[in-house]
Amino acid sequence: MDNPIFKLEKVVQEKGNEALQDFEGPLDLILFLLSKNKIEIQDIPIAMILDQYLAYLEQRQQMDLEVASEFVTMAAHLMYIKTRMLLSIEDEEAQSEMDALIKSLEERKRGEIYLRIKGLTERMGPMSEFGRNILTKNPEPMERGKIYEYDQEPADLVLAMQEVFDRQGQIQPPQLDVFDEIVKREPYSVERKARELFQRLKQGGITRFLLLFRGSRSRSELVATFMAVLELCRTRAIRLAGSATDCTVSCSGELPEELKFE
Amino acid sequence: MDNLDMREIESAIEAILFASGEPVQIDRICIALEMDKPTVELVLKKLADHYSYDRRGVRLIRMDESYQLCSSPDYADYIRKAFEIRKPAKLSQPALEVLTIIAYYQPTTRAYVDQVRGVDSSYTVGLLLDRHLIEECGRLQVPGRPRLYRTTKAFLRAFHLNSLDELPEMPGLETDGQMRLNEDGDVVDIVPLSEQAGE
Amino acid sequence: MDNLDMREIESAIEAILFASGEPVQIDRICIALEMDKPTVELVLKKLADHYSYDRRGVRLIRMDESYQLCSSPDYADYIRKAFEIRKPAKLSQPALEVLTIIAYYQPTTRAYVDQVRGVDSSYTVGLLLDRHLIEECGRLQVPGRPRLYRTTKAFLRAFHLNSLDELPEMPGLETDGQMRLNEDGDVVDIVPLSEQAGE
Repeated sequence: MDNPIFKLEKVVQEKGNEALQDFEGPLDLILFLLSKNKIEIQDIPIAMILDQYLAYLEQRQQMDLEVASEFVTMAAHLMYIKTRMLLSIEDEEAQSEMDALIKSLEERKRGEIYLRIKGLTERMGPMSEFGRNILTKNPEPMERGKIYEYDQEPADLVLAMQEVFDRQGQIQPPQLDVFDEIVKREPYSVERKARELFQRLKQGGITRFLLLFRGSRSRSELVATFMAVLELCRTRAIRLAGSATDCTVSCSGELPEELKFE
Repeated sequence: MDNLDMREIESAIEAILFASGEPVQIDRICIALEMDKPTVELVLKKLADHYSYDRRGVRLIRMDESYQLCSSPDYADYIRKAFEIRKPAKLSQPALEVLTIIAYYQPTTRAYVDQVRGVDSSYTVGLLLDRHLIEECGRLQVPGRPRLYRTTKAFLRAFHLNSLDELPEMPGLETDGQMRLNEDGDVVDIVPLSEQAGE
Repeated sequence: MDNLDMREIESAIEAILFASGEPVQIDRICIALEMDKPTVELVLKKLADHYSYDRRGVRLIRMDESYQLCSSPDYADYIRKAFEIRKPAKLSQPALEVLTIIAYYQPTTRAYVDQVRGVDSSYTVGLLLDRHLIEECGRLQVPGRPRLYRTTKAFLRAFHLNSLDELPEMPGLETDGQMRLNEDGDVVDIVPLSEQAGE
């Protein structure tokens, strides 16, 4: 099938409010119908396109048959393909007719694109003058890329936590008692214990080292007491005397303004 | 770093752009000045206006999200004379054609360019790659895995475009019937460039 | 090239100096503009005054018979900051996990993170500290006095959050059932995160 190129202004001139359309050949009309229906060339639905094609030809008020013959031929051809396809899906002849039609349409389209591109280069050419008349400069010497910036989605946090839970085979976060050793309620902070001990020594004077631990209710309180004694000794607020088995503690100075446990 | 007044912000941005020489992403400026993008964009606009309104020796150009200082085209002849350099060659008609096809249909393959032009474009594609006007951007997922090409920041700069949206409108494109390749290399309808830019 | 007025001469010299980036001998400028040295020197002086008087982002420096534009030292800190930033990157899976645990349980210790993850996290915690995504915020008042960690402003920025209030809700983690520690290491009810962020 050839690509007829006829100027068919008269044939397909539209009247009314629709924009003037003219088609140089039947293939242009088919391409127009395809694009109007947003259909890819490969998926050409012959029945629908044929209907629209005929409807389009009918719309024309003045049909100059001589000039329109190519369009009418195409209509007949479309009808032929449609009929063959309706008769049998596996009709090879109809299929090859379709392929030929598709190929012609694609060539036609490429040709159109090339024409458009050529038209565009006439506008692009002068635009490129700008680039020929500017210069950029080299960067000043400087260190680059020492600070890291990250770009994450908030949802990444949820996914990461899910991953952790999944790995542990549990959906719930770990039970509280797992962390007892680390974050257990601590009634006596070292600092508080130190203040308490110092107060006690200031009032009661000398006492036995071991007595300091009497009444402790938890292992952590014992540890807090021991650490408080060490810290108070270091700051010379209290004094240890005697032997390993019989050790006494006495107040020997003032409580430091700030107790440091770093 | 203290708080800056408007003029100081402008100068700080000028300093950053000058020191870089190369295109600077606006995000960098935002982070460096700890300011939000709309504010920085406003100051950049002011700076660009100052350069062109006062006909300074430099110009501020935008390429998508990046900004760069360049010498003003008004004084190109004096610069060339001072450094005894020649005006860069004009793009040839084939080069312009290939570049235009890639600009409008990007990302696209050389095979597609060849199809549209009806001739082999490998030499011209190589030339445009050398001049950094186009660049590779992956491969098409079809047999042979042909390379995909797109235009570069240098392309936007050379054609004085702020973004691809500013390309001249293609005639007859109001219809959606533009031919494009999908992942299988089939011809499909065009994807609006604005959507592609968002990738 | 037409005759230039004073302001155009200044801009032309600015353009020449900009395009070079490097020191330019005054003779070159004289030749390019077809002007004598005293006049060019005068314009250079005016240009230098404009930059420093208006506290622009660039400065004009003179070395013997050469002149060069450079970025203003006033804005060196901003320039450095703008270019020391790397391109936005993605965090590794371990880093994400540690960061997530710290974000939701802050302030918390490394031992706690280790317990939740079931693996040692010391390297990752160090990495996150190095990248300023977490920071130390005191020590837990328990034996060993382990360090406490919390997330930073950089963390909020990286995850596009305005405040910790905007942390996504964590399925399987009842907000009220979250274990939190006060300064004495006591487990307390959740403190509204906004209050902490305001520190």
